Amino acid sequence: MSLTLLVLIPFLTALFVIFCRTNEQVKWTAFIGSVAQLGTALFMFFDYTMLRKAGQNLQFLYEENHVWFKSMNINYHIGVDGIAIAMILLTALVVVAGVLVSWKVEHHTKEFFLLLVLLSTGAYGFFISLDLFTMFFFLELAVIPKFLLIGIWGSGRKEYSAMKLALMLMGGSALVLIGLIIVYFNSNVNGQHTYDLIALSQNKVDWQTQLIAFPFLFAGFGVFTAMFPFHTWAPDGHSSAPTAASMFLAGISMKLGGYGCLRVAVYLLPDAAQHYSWIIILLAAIAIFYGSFATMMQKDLKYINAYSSVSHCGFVILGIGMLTKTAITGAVMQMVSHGLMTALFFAAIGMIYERTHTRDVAKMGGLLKVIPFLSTIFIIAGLCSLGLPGLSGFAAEMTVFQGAWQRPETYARLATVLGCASIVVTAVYILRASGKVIMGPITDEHHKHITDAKWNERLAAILLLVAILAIGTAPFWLTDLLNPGSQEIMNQITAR
Amino acid sequence: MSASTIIFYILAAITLGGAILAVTSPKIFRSAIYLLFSLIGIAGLYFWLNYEFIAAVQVVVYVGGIVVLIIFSIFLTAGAGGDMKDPIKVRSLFAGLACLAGYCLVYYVIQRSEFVAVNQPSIGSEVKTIGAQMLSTTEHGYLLPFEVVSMLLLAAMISAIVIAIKTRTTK
Amino acid sequence: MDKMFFQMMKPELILTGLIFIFLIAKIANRAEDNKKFLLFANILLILNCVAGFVWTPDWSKGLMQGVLFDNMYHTTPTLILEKNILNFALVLISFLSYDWLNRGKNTSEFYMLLLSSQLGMFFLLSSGNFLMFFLSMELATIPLAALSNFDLDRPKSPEAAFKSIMSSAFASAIMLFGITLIYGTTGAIAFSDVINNLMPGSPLQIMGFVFIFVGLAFKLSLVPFHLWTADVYEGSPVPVTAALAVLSKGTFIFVFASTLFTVFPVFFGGWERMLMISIMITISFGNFMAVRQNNLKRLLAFSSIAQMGYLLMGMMGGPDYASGPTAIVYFMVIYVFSSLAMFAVVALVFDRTGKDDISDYKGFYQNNKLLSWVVAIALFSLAGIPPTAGFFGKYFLLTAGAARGDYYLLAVACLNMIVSLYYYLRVVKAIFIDKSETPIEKIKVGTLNATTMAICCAGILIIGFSGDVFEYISGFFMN
Amino acid sequence: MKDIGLSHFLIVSTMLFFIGVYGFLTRRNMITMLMSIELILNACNINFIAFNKYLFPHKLDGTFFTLFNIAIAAAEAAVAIAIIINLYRQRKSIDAEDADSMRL
Amino acid sequence: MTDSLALLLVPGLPFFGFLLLSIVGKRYFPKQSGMVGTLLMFATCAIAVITVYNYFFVTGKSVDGVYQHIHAYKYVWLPFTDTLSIDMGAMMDPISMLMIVVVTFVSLMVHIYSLGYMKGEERFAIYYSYLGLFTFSMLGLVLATNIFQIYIFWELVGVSSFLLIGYYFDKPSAVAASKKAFIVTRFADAGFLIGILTLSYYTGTMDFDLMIQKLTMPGAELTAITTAGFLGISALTWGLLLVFMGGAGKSAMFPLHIWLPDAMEGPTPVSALIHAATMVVAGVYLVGRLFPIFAMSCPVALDVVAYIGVFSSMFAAVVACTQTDIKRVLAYSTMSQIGYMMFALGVSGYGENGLGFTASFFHLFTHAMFKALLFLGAGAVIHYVHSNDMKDMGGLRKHMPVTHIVFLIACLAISGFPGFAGFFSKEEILTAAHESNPVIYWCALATAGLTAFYMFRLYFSIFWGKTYHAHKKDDHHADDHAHHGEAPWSMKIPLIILAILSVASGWISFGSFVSSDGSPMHTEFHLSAAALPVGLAFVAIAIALLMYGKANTMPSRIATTARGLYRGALNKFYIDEIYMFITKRILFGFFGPIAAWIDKNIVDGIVNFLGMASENISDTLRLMQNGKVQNYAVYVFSGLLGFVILMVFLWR
Repeated sequence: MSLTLLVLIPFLTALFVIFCRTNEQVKWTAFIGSVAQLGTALFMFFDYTMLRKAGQNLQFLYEENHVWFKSMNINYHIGVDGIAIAMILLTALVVVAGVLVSWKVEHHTKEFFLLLVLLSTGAYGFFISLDLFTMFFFLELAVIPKFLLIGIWGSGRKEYSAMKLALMLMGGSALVLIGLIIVYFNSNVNGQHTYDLIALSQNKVDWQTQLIAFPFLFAGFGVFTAMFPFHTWAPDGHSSAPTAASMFLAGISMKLGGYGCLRVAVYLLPDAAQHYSWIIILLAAIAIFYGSFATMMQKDLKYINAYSSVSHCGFVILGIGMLTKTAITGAVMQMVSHGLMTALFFAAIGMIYERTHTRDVAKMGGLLKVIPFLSTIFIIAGLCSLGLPGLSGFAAEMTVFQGAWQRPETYARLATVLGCASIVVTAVYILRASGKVIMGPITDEHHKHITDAKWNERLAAILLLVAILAIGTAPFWLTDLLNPGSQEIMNQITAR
Repeated sequence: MSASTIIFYILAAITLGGAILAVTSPKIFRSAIYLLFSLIGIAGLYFWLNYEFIAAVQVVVYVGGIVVLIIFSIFLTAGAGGDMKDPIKVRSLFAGLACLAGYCLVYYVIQRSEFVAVNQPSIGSEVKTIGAQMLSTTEHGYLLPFEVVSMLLLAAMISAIVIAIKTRTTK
Repeated sequence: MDKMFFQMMKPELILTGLIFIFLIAKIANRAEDNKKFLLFANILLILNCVAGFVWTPDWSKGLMQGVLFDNMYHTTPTLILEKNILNFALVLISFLSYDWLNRGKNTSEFYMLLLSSQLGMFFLLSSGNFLMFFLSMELATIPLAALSNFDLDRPKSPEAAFKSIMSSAFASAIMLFGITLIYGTTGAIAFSDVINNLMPGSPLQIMGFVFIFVGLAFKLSLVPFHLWTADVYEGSPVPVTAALAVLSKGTFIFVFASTLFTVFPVFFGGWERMLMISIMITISFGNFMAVRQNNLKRLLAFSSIAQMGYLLMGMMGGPDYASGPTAIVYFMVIYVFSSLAMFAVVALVFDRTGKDDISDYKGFYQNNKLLSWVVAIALFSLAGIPPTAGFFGKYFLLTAGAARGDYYLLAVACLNMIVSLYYYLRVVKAIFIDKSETPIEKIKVGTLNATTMAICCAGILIIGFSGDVFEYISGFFMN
Repeated sequence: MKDIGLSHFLIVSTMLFFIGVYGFLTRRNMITMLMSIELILNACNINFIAFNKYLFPHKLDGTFFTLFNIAIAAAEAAVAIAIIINLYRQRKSIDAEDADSMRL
Repeated sequence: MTDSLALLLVPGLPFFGFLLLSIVGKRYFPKQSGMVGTLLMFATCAIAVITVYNYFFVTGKSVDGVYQHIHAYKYVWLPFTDTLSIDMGAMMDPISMLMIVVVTFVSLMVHIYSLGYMKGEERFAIYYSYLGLFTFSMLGLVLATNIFQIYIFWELVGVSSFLLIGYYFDKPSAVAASKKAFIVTRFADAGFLIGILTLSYYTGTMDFDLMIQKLTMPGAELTAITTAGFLGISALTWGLLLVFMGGAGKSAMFPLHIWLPDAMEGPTPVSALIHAATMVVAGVYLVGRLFPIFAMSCPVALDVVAYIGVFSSMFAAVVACTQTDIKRVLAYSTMSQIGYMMFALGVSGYGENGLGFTASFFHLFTHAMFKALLFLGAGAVIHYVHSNDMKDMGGLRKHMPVTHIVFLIACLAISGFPGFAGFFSKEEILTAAHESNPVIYWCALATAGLTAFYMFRLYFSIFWGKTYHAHKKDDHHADDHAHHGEAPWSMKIPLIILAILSVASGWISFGSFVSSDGSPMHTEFHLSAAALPVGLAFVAIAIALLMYGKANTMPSRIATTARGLYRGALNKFYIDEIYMFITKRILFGFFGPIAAWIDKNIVDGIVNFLGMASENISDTLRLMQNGKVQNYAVYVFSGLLGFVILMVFLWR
């Protein structure tokens, strides 16, 4: 089982896509590629679980380490732990769903799928990397496809949004880059500077360096995960993007940031993480609460979901900032859950938009009558968003809260209370939106004749839904998967 | 104050005066003539230092070549008689002040520096020595620069021909 | 005049030979069959490039440096590598100028001047003394300035040439003054003697050094000595612009680095700071000035200014940090590919349509898919976006820049990458996203142009991934 | 000879240098700009000769430098004048201020 | 059948029904899905009854006659830490057993009833699947072994309630009501959640038994939780009050009651099931579940429960007197009765003094029967009249005799008429209140009188008073009535069964089964204590008869006399408006726009400003590039001088 497959498959898919002649071929190639990827990811997940059951207790499995730039001590070092596996599964699912919902892209189909696949390559590569350079490489790899996807196939103020997104993400990666280089030059493993994650975790950089590098790394990755106040690319970007791109953006790409915050910033600079913890918590609390209030004011479905993503990703940051094992597990769960849920939500919104040609909440109504399947999906995604038990959001948020509550400081408690309160606000805006769009009388005559989901859309939705339910109804497998990883991170934090 | 000192001051005055007039005179042709004076003054300085060969080259190339070229080009372009446009006031002021400051700076630094002469006998500057070294490849040989300069002159020639040749007019 | 001599002087000798071949061809062949001549010239240049790799001096005897002409000329493996890079770039430039030359008349003159300039650059790289240094610098500059004028009918062309030659003459003169001061205080013009006689803290020497520094900085268009760049880039014929951007910049960055490191290491403490300030303002100004630029060539000019700033970061690692110069050479190779890919397209489009504004490129993708992708790849490489090689190059430069703990510099450089991305993306946006009523028609790409683009794109996509290239270059600097 | 030291020459050359610079910065006529360049180069030449004479008479470095400088100056002047003439043909002006069609 | 299998099946079957009907049934057997659901429910109910019987009479008692807490099964569902985890399990103890009987039974009744009531609905299968989902959630809730499990099902009943209220989703008022119900309870649940977090943090467990044990026995945990505090209130009190907040939200206690009347927008059987008999008593159940902690460690919290309960009870009774929508009257009456249960818990002690506890659950039980009956009866009336409003009714006793009889029985039961179920439970509650707190007692007494009054006001207005003219409006309706008569048997049977139970359930010796500590509670009946409330009830009924027995102007005259009170009560004392003001105006109308404004203008503004600033900088810098070569030289020269100065003087 070679992890490189995860990067290789999308790469090969991209190659095949380039040489496809018709749009049909392109679509099927992309679809087959993504399904193969999902298969690989699932296989890996089971294999990983088996290995762990069999008593394999290395921190990272399937490690591979190849020298890349010898004189800089840069390696192509990959490996996964449970957290990475979870993220890879998420990515694979969202990619398949994203390919499926893009079935109707007619304009520059080949380029569309090419970029989509390229984007996924970045995500996979990021999650499997154990070398900071490799990681950064993949992180930036995913920026430009987003720009083009939004710019070419987007809607609304797409140029503005695409540019803003690309620049802000670039800003994020610039900050990350600064942090990485600072860490690199202050690392000393056997007399050499290194980017190796494992080596760095075993030889922590000194306190002063941590203090300098941490803000850069955390804020840099924070931009990716739409942390307040770096979140403004998200609403515009999400809303202008084509459906699949929105799904990718919110479902995967924001997770890159969260994962990076955890894996790089907190894991490698644990002392600074503790030192800055209160700031992180503060920012997270603001993001959560403020994001949900900002959502309340939105009229556009995609904006609603985008702002709610800001709020939800606040939970991720909150979980990370709390620095307790449960909270970290919760943060990762929230990443997975939010990825699936928001992908589903965007998929539903996109499909509805394709049919109604509007995303304005006020211009829709009573869609449950005409498109029951899509409406149900919409409602379920909404319910997941507001943290209904049985759907993934609940398990994740509860874990975050539970973990957060283990921090006895009053400000942490208040932040958690704010978080709990925000789920009420979430309920308000979700129900307002779905109450208007899905329920109530049909407001637009044209909407009486629209048709329900096609096979590809159903498949995409069901795929995501199954995953959401799998986490929501039986979260223990996910926590089992994640716990060793978060335990490692906790060990790093507690070992001062 | 010996005669040579006086001669030096006279030469220096010609050089500097010519230069100042060359860069301030409103008439372009006069400017060129002042430049000529200045260059001759410099040649005189070389003479004064017993660098006759250099002085000769200075006169031949500069006075006989470059200044003539310049004067030709003046005739080719603007004509010799008319006044040139006044320089831009602000920039002149700024340039003047900057040059003054620069001069003070350099002067200050030069004054504070000690120059250490080597205690070795002079090799002299006869044409013979120069010629021998010019084409020598061994120690103190200047063959390579000589070749490079020849390439440079070739290139300059080609450039000048291509660019300035008259047949190339528009269309 | 032994074998070693020819082996060492080979690049220059071949170039000189070529110049004379072209001269003879010009004189002999009055009919000027352009097509044949171009073919001939390109083949010769390819041979020249290939020749750079064969029959190289034998360094195995522990000899790391070859010295000729009483220290006026020296060569090292690194220099031969650099010359090879420049030779290669020359081939690509020749390829991309095919269309333009095919219609013009001064084909052989173009080649003669270009090669003269190249010759000057080679001598400059190999110079071991200030006289050679200054002479070859002039040889490198003056023909290029003349080349700028080669679009004889286009009013912008002589203006560019004028700006180029006047500014560079001024800069050279300043530099020359600096050389006199160094000469006056050290009594030598040979680098080896100068090094021995330099005294840290001597104000006159420092002043002389600053004058020389400024002269070089001018050639590299560091801010505030950069203002000629954009005008000259815009006015010159695109192949000449390419030569200016790639050959000239490429040479001078090497020269700059080696001069500062080998001749003036005693002033390191000072020029390090000077360089740091220069880099910061160069990167920032270059990028910010490009932000609102509508002319693609000017945009590339400003971008090249900023790129020079990034390149110089490789020097900030100090003399002990071997990855710094490696990164410089490495990035230079990448920069050759990226810029030439870009210039290939710009040259083509400008040649066919006379359009070089970004707004003209709106909807370019509708008719010219492959060209658009070439532009995109090239721009991403310039912006330092993976998977293009530019990412790796820039990353290592930034790394080198921070090697001595100059985190402010690092921060400024990194944040400037956002600005640079903005204007690169503006071009990408115009090409891919914007719609236009009258997009540029489908452009037929000639074989040589296509080859250039293919080579460049392949280079851009491959060099980064292959750590071997970096290690190969690094081998030259690891002693 | 004894009264006139190196510094006298240096003062002359420095003044000449800055006069040249001043001329280059202010003269609007392209040809006079070129003339200013020649002044600067000459200032450098004086430096070389003076240094050679006073400090390092054992070698001819400065002398040769001056010789080659003169050649360079000639080459530069030739090309520059060609360009100026070409520019004049197209613009009918040799005012440097007019050569600003490319800007911003 | 083992207990664990039975208790897996009890929530499992309804859930299976939900899946079956929503995924398959909707498409393949929409007409038969009602029957399928009902059969499944019947099976569930049967299993539940058998299990409960088994528990109470065979397995439940330990040797010393105390009912045990038995964990039928328990699985770790979501582990948080080594000790903290959400478990899924089933706990057998008297109150959970009581609840599963009530839930499955009422649910079965409603299933049967709906066969007739909902016949011909377009989304018939969906309706039944929702009922299944609700029943499943409710059963999961009552069986919970773990405080977080209860929260999970708490949320699930919330959402099924949401779905069922919004069943007529094309009716805007239904949508609004469903949203309101969900959001208000959600708000309360947020408190509940924080309460859980607090309690579980200090006790290190979420298991009920362990938690109760740790918080009632003196120990490190108890010390920690009582000494830690925030704003001068101990963490235990905070935790319990917040948990109670959740309960109050679900049970529609003042001031979180506003959703309940609106929830009547749902189909009437749903109201009977969810908003009368089962879900709304979850709050009572929750407090009952944690009762030992309330009673033994935190009497302050218990007092709060008591006062909120009694106030809600009275408040609702007053409002109920003025409402004209029959379902709303019933809703307020529900609120009032739950208030009863709540303060009964509030005044109760633990163990020996646990009369209130027993009474509360007794009332819960009887109330479930007669309130379900009332709703279903009202449903029958509405089914017949096609209106919810009393004004459209009157004199219906001739038209629908069965309904009339059972409705009367239910009214008597709720009014505490001797011999009917409500009488017994209410007497117990009043006794308990009398023993502990006179203020509460007198309030409760007044409420009892009001209850009798408004119930009979309802009864008389529907079945007596003016004669019924059905066919005022159009002929279409007339045809309808002609066809279906009173109600189909599927609706009548549940009514009759419930009517019987409304009488019979009061005669059970409840105290021997349910008590605060598990040991049997001996309750005594005091005639002296019963006399006052019964008398009051008679008087109230008489007044009602006087006012509404025949159509007359007395009600309006009284209304004008006590105009202020009447207006206030009619408008529910403007609580809704206050809420609207706070939420719409202040929270969403003030903070929302501010957040949006900040986002758009400050956070995003900074980003855009940076963009604009760089363009401006660019424009400014570009002025340098003015095309004049001498200017460029000036820059070069200045740069030179600058560097010379820096180098020579500073950085030598």
